[in-house]
Amino acid sequence: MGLKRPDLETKISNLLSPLVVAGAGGALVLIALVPQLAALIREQLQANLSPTAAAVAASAIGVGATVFLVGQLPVFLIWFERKVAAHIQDRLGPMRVGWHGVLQSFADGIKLVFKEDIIVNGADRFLFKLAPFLVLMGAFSAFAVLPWHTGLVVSDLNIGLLYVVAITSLGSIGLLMAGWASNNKYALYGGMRSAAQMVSYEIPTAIVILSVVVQVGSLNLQDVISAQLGGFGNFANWHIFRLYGLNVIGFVLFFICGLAETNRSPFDIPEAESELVAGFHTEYSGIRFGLFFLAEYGAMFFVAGLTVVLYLGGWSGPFFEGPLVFFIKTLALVFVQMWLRWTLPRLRVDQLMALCWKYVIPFAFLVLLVAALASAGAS
Amino acid sequence: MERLDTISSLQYFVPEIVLVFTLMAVLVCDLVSKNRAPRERRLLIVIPSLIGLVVALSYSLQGSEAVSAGLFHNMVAFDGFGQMLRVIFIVTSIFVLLFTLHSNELRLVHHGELLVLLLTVTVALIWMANSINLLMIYLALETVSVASYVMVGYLKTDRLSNEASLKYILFGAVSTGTMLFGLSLLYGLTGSLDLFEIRSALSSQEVVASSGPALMVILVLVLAGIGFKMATVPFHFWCPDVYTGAPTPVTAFLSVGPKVAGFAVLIRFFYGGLASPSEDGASWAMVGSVDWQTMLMGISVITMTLGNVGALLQTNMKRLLAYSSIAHAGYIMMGAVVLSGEGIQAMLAYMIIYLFMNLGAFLVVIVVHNDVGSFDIKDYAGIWRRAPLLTIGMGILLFSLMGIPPFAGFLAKWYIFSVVIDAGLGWFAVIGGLNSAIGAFYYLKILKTMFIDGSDTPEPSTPLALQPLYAGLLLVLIVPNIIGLLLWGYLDRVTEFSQKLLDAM
Amino acid sequence: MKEYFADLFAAVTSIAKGMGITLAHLFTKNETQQYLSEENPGARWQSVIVPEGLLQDRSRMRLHVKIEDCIGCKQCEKVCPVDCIDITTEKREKTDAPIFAADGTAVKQKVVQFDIDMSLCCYCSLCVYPCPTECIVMTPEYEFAETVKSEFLYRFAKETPAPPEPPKKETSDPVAAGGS
Amino acid sequence: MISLEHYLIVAAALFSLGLYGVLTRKNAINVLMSIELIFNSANINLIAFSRFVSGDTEGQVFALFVIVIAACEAAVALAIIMSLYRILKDVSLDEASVLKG
Amino acid sequence: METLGPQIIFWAFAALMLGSAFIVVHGKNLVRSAFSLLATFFSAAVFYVMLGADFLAGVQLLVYVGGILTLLVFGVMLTNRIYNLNLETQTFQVLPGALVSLAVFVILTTVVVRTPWSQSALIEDGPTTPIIGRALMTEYVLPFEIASVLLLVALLGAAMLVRRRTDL
Amino acid sequence: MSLDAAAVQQRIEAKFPGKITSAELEVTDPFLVIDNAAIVEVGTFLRDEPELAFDMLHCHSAVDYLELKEPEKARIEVVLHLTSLKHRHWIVLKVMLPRDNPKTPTLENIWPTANWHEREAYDLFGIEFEGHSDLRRIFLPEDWAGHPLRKDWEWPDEWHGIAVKPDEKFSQRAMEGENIGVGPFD
Amino acid sequence: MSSQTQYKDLEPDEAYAFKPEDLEPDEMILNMGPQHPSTHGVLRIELKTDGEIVKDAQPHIGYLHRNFEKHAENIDYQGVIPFTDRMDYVGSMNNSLTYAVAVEKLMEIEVNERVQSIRVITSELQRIASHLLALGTYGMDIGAFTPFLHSFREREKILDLFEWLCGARLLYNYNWIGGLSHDLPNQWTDRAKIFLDQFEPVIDELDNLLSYNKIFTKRTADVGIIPPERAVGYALTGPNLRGSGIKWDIRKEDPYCGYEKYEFDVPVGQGRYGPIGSCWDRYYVRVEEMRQSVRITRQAIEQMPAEGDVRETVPKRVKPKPGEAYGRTEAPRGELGFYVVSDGGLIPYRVKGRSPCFVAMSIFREIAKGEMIADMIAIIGSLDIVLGEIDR
Repeated sequence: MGLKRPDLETKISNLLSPLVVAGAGGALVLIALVPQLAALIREQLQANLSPTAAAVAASAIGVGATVFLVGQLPVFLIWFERKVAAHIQDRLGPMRVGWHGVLQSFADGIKLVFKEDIIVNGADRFLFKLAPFLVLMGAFSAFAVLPWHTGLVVSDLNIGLLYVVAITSLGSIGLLMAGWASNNKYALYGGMRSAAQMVSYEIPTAIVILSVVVQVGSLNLQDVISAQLGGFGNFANWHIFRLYGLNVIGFVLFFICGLAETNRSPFDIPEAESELVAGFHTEYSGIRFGLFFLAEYGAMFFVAGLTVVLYLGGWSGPFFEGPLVFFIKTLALVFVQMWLRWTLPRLRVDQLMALCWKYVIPFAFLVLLVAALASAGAS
Repeated sequence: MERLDTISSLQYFVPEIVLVFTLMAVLVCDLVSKNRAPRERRLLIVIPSLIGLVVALSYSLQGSEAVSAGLFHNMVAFDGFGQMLRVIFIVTSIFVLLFTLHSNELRLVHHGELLVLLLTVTVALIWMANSINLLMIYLALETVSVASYVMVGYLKTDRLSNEASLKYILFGAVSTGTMLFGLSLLYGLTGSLDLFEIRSALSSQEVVASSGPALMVILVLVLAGIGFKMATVPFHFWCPDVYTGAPTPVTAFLSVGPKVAGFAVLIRFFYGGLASPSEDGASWAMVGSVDWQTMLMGISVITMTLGNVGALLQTNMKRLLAYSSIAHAGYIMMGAVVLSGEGIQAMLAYMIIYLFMNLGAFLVVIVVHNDVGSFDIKDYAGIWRRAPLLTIGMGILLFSLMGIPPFAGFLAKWYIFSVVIDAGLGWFAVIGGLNSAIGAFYYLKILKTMFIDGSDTPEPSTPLALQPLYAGLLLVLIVPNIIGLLLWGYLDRVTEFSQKLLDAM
Repeated sequence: MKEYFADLFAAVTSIAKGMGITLAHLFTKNETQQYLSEENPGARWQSVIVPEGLLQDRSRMRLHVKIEDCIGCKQCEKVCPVDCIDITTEKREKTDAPIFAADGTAVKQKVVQFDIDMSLCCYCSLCVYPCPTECIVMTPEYEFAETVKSEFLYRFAKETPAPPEPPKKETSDPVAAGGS
Repeated sequence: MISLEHYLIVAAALFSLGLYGVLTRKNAINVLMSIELIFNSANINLIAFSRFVSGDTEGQVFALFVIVIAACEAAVALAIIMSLYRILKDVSLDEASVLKG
Repeated sequence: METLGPQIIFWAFAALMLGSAFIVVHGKNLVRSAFSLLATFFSAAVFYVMLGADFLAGVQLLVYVGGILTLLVFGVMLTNRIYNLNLETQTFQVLPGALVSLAVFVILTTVVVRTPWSQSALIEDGPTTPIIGRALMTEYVLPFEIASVLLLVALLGAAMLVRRRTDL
Repeated sequence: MSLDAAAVQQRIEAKFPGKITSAELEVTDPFLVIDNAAIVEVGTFLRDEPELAFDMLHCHSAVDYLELKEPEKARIEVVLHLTSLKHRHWIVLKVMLPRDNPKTPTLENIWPTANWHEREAYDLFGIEFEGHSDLRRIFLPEDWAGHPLRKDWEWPDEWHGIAVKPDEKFSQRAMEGENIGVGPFD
Repeated sequence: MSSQTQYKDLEPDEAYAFKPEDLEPDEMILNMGPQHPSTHGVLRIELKTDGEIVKDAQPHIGYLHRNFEKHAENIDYQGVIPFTDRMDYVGSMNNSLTYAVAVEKLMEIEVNERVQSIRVITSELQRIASHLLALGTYGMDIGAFTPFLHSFREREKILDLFEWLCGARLLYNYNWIGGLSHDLPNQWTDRAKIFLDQFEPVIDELDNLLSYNKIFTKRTADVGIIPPERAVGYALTGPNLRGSGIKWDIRKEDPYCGYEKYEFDVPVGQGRYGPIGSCWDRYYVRVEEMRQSVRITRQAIEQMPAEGDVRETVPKRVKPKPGEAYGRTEAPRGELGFYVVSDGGLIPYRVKGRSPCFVAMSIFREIAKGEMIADMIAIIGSLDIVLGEIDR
């Protein structure tokens, strides 16, 4: 009695899962060693190429590495989230594919790639196809300014924070586009809601970022971190401990805004599955749906990373410092995002706006005011 | 002209500051009185705005003698001309504020918002009229525009009002966009945004030699924006539609405020940036290589002719007054082409008198509409029997608009024509006179309707409902028209102020 | 104003409480089991409440007919609320050797057709109670998914004695089976 | 090398396209989009001049204000269009024709 | 190499900008027009970067893409119900309009090419944010304040206009 | 102060004499049969009279009596189960309607819950409720033929190409070699 | 026979209650369901929306209609019970109990005390299971997924108990006319007590996780308010009626199965976070009812006679004399009633099921107007409907 277990799959997963686990460990080591590697590569390039070509090659390598990392992260994060959710809910979660399901995301990815790509009748085919890429672009191009270590950033823009605020709005246009192009009312509602939500939460986001900018005096993310280095145990100078503790409020506000900007629960009304079926990606299937997924998890990681940069000292830490510290801090915040998602119900649209206007913005202004006064007093 | 920094500018800036604070206060009053009775609420809104306007008016009347300064790092000018305009705008605003109180058209649901918009336009008009920087000109002009777009669309359930507003904003945005493009080219040509620096850049020989076509294009583009505000041909298309669709008090305001400010910008831009004053300051000479005087003259002639001819065909009172205001814009512009201090004085005088007669005419329109519920000239029949005094008042206003001798309108026209003739442009004055003659037809047509038509109907007539406030306002508006000659004394004051303008430039 | 901060406080505390609960659950034992795994080879649900082995005592899953015990009384066919049982009988010839069911009842009818359409069955087990020889029973077997609907037609009547377990039909071709 | 004229010609082309849109499109929102094109062309001009001619950030500041004004104007215009749409159920400019000039 | 890169970028984005602008003004589908504005705005931002105005580029993206474009798309969607997908708008006066704008383009181009712009100064490439910030707080403080009044009024007016009909 | 059926009957009789056509008080659930024309007045009275206060219509059923043997007794009964939350008593009312063209006034203005119940009765029995605000079919498609809970209702053959009549048994069809597949693999 | 095919072809938009041409410019028709994640089955609701505001809502039911009542007219009395199970498929124990009570009333059968106690125990456990499902899915509708799985974890335990008892997990066919299909297995009551002991703290945990959560109260406390008089007028029963503050419980008012022997309270809506009769009140009445059910179950287990034949009074053939009876019980969703008419034959002449969800759904249109789209979900969830019972 009973069904036979699928042997081939078992074999494959048994073979691959150690590889993946080892790969993950290797990736961590690699992340820890990135500064040295980067220095090495830069040296080699400068030795062998003309300065311009070296610069181009260096930035190409930087972009490539970031894209690779950012492309792989969601795969891990999806598995991670599923495990976290499952354990919070006393379940096991994915267990089949590989050791504790580590290969699940890969299997799902393969499935998504090979799934039939359905475009509904009456959809605006061009925009329908374009939208996921736009969303993905909005989420991933923000990584260009995320600093992993001193000088270890794809593009060291001096308007980094402005760039971050500006580029994320591409995503909202993408969501609107997806919502409209689907020719589905639920999708339209989802797109509209997400755009409204992102637009209104951009205000407190910008204000909170501004409060940090006022304290640092620069829009550059490297400068933001270097302002937090040093101090007792290399963590006393983190912004979260400064400004008479008001930055804790700023930190919480920024975290809330980050949740709202990435459409994460409890602010996931654009894709509220109990109301809008799936919101803006109702009609998407196959790899296009997968792109939305990648974008969501990429954005999650980015928002967490930005929070770490702004408030938790970036790569600096009490005992160690470097990209690994940054990565671990960011992962911890990502975990908090997941933890919140699996605890809280969803807000309603008007409550979401009320929260923004009645609570978040006044407090953001408070923080900004105090920060401005404090820095005016200091200078 | 003295260039002042921010702090030292503030003392010359009191009326504007008062107005800005008033508008914020009105906004707050409107919000906190949300749950009160409508009457009480209206008092809470109207009284602070009136107080603010009156305070601002008193400050602007005081004036600081013999100072001519570029405030805020040469952003706005402070001089006699500007102070005079301040007074005009604030007085207009006070009148219009009082107009709104009993108009049946405005259902006064968002009265607070309307007053905030009115105050904003008032203060922005002052900024606009005094700007001596391209950025300021554009910014103030847009502030006036944006607020007046909303004012035109104030009756949001009314189709006409909405259409007027849409037309206004599309025309406005296109013409200001065009103007902006011109301004950007001007900035490129001269490398500066400051009008005086532009003048000096344009005066240099090499620029004059090479920049002819460029400057021509720039002037055409810039005139689009200014012309839109002045409602001169060929940027007058919006004017009849918007005047008809907008609520009448707003129309009254638009026919005076932005138009006057448009002329002020015209003078600031051309006299300040594109002409250099003579030694004694009484006349100007054009700089650059474009004969903009002829250009303005042409515009003036076409404007007044088209305005008058257009008005002949109208059956709607507001529309007729719109065309009439286009024609008056043409007359006013006559003063701008002569390139002399006299011309500016004549314009100012015309504008002041125009304020009274035009606002008066629109007030009569409001009063009649409150009772009759129509803007059609046909429906003015028999007003004479119902309200003889009102009809007589309207007659005085119309005669004044026509330019018939005993009334102030004649004075204004005479002054401006004489200035033109003095400048040796007799044929120009003749065209103006001919136009006045055409204008008399349609004004007389209204009078005929009011006095004669419908007087043979047998029904007993009920007296026209006339609110005491409006009666008083009408009196205040008509009296200056009758005693126009007495205004001479005030015109001296105008002369005095404009002398300061000449000093400045 | 007081309400504003009270709201804020309530929000923060209630969310913190909820997060505490979920965090605690993150580290508690899982309640679910791996379906079809090494630890659970029979795919049997290990209940935390019911003692082991007792859960399936009365399970009402797949129907099974011990056809050799059937006396063709058609009680089950009559009582079935969804008419999923189809029985045809022929009178046994007097000359045939007497057959007895397991409990000793004499089989007087020859069951030539005993079909149960498991896709219609509502698992109410009403057919089980009236059976005089207890030949129709519900087994704890629940994994009998098929991809073709006609596979759910279980034909129990056999010329030859059916093998005791499993009670699956011999052939998947219903036409061939119908010919018998 | 890209010179000032390159930018100016692109801006002029953008301006002409905007003008073309204003002249030919019937839909009010489409006209609004064309107006945004005009604003953008002016901004390119301003910034190009700011870099090549004046050598300071005056032009950039002007462009900044232009962006602000464009935002205000778009908001108000859309509000008016929405308000009119409620009455007309259509936003084509031909429909808005009770007022015939 | 040093000059080729910017040239390629310039021409690519000029083509993108004008092409998308052409779709904006001549597209049949209103929503596509709105979305193709995205490309126009984006390429304008690229131009700003090339012109050394990095702050302006950021603001362009932030305000135009995040604000105005979203607003426009909202407007398009709200005024065209989704079940009425035929968003085709008839064009009129195409030929005269085309001729006029072509003439304008020719005139402007001629003027631009013929005029000797006094290309005296090239600003140094560097962060413009502090300079603009300082300018806004000193020289341009009055426009800055006026802009805030303008924003307030625009917000107020827009809110008043779109509020529900029921409260009037 | 609960009242039994007899007391209720007495009060109705006092108010509307002759409107109770018959009453059965000795059975499990005693019921009163009300004249069809008077049901609205009686209902209003039952709800509004403070002593009775039947404020809840908790069940509304219809029964079709075909009575093939005695065709003159054929009827459709509308059965109302009323409860008073205040006095905690309950009563059954019946209304007799003719089988052909049954019509009765609607009760939705007395008890709003009757709205859907009456739609159900209309759908399944074809009773027409006069004055009902929204008398449409509620369970069945708008274009279904007949009213299924009538005793003489017959299955239609098909509905928009879908065979709805109970077919011959599935086993027989399968036996005839038909491959009745489900799922993606057929 | 082929004469009855006279259906007319409907225009596609005849299926819509709202016509596109009647809409205001801002309005839009949104078709929610029949396939929608939170309509709790195949419910279709047509919404006339203005942005996020719902101007009007028209529910369409019948997608799950099987005409149970027609079935019942063709099967013998005992055979109806599997069909009643399928009405409210998450509260089957109570359905079959109600039908059994109705037929027993018709046949005047008195069941013995052990049967009564077991019926009370099973129906109260079923009530807990049903409420757990209702609360869990309600949390999920509002957006919290974890409470759903936590409550399903507990529900599984009850289903385990039931499977042990009668072999099925969902559709039990356990209550028979005049008795039960099985007696309790050995140790069953002990295990049930173990379950109850560990279940009570879980309710508190659920409260802290969901009920008192600020977001949850904000979402539900001012939404879908049913004033008491409307609730009575629409004949709401069960938690929906009690949520509006009216103390009405069939177990107290018209006791069956010996409920009068047990001590328990009837929780009613208090309006703790907003107006009385809101979604939160209805939700919280269910939470409180679970506590009361635990109490009742404990008492029933205590008082249950150790001996007794559960099939003592099961009639050999169910053939009531002509007559009619209306039997009702307090099902998890409210007053469930069966109106059974017998003509003296072996099959019922007419069985009418009075389903609480059908009645609850009929008030939906009235309370939905003016709320937001997200509130539709909250309202449907708080009414706790089961489409199997609405459509029957």
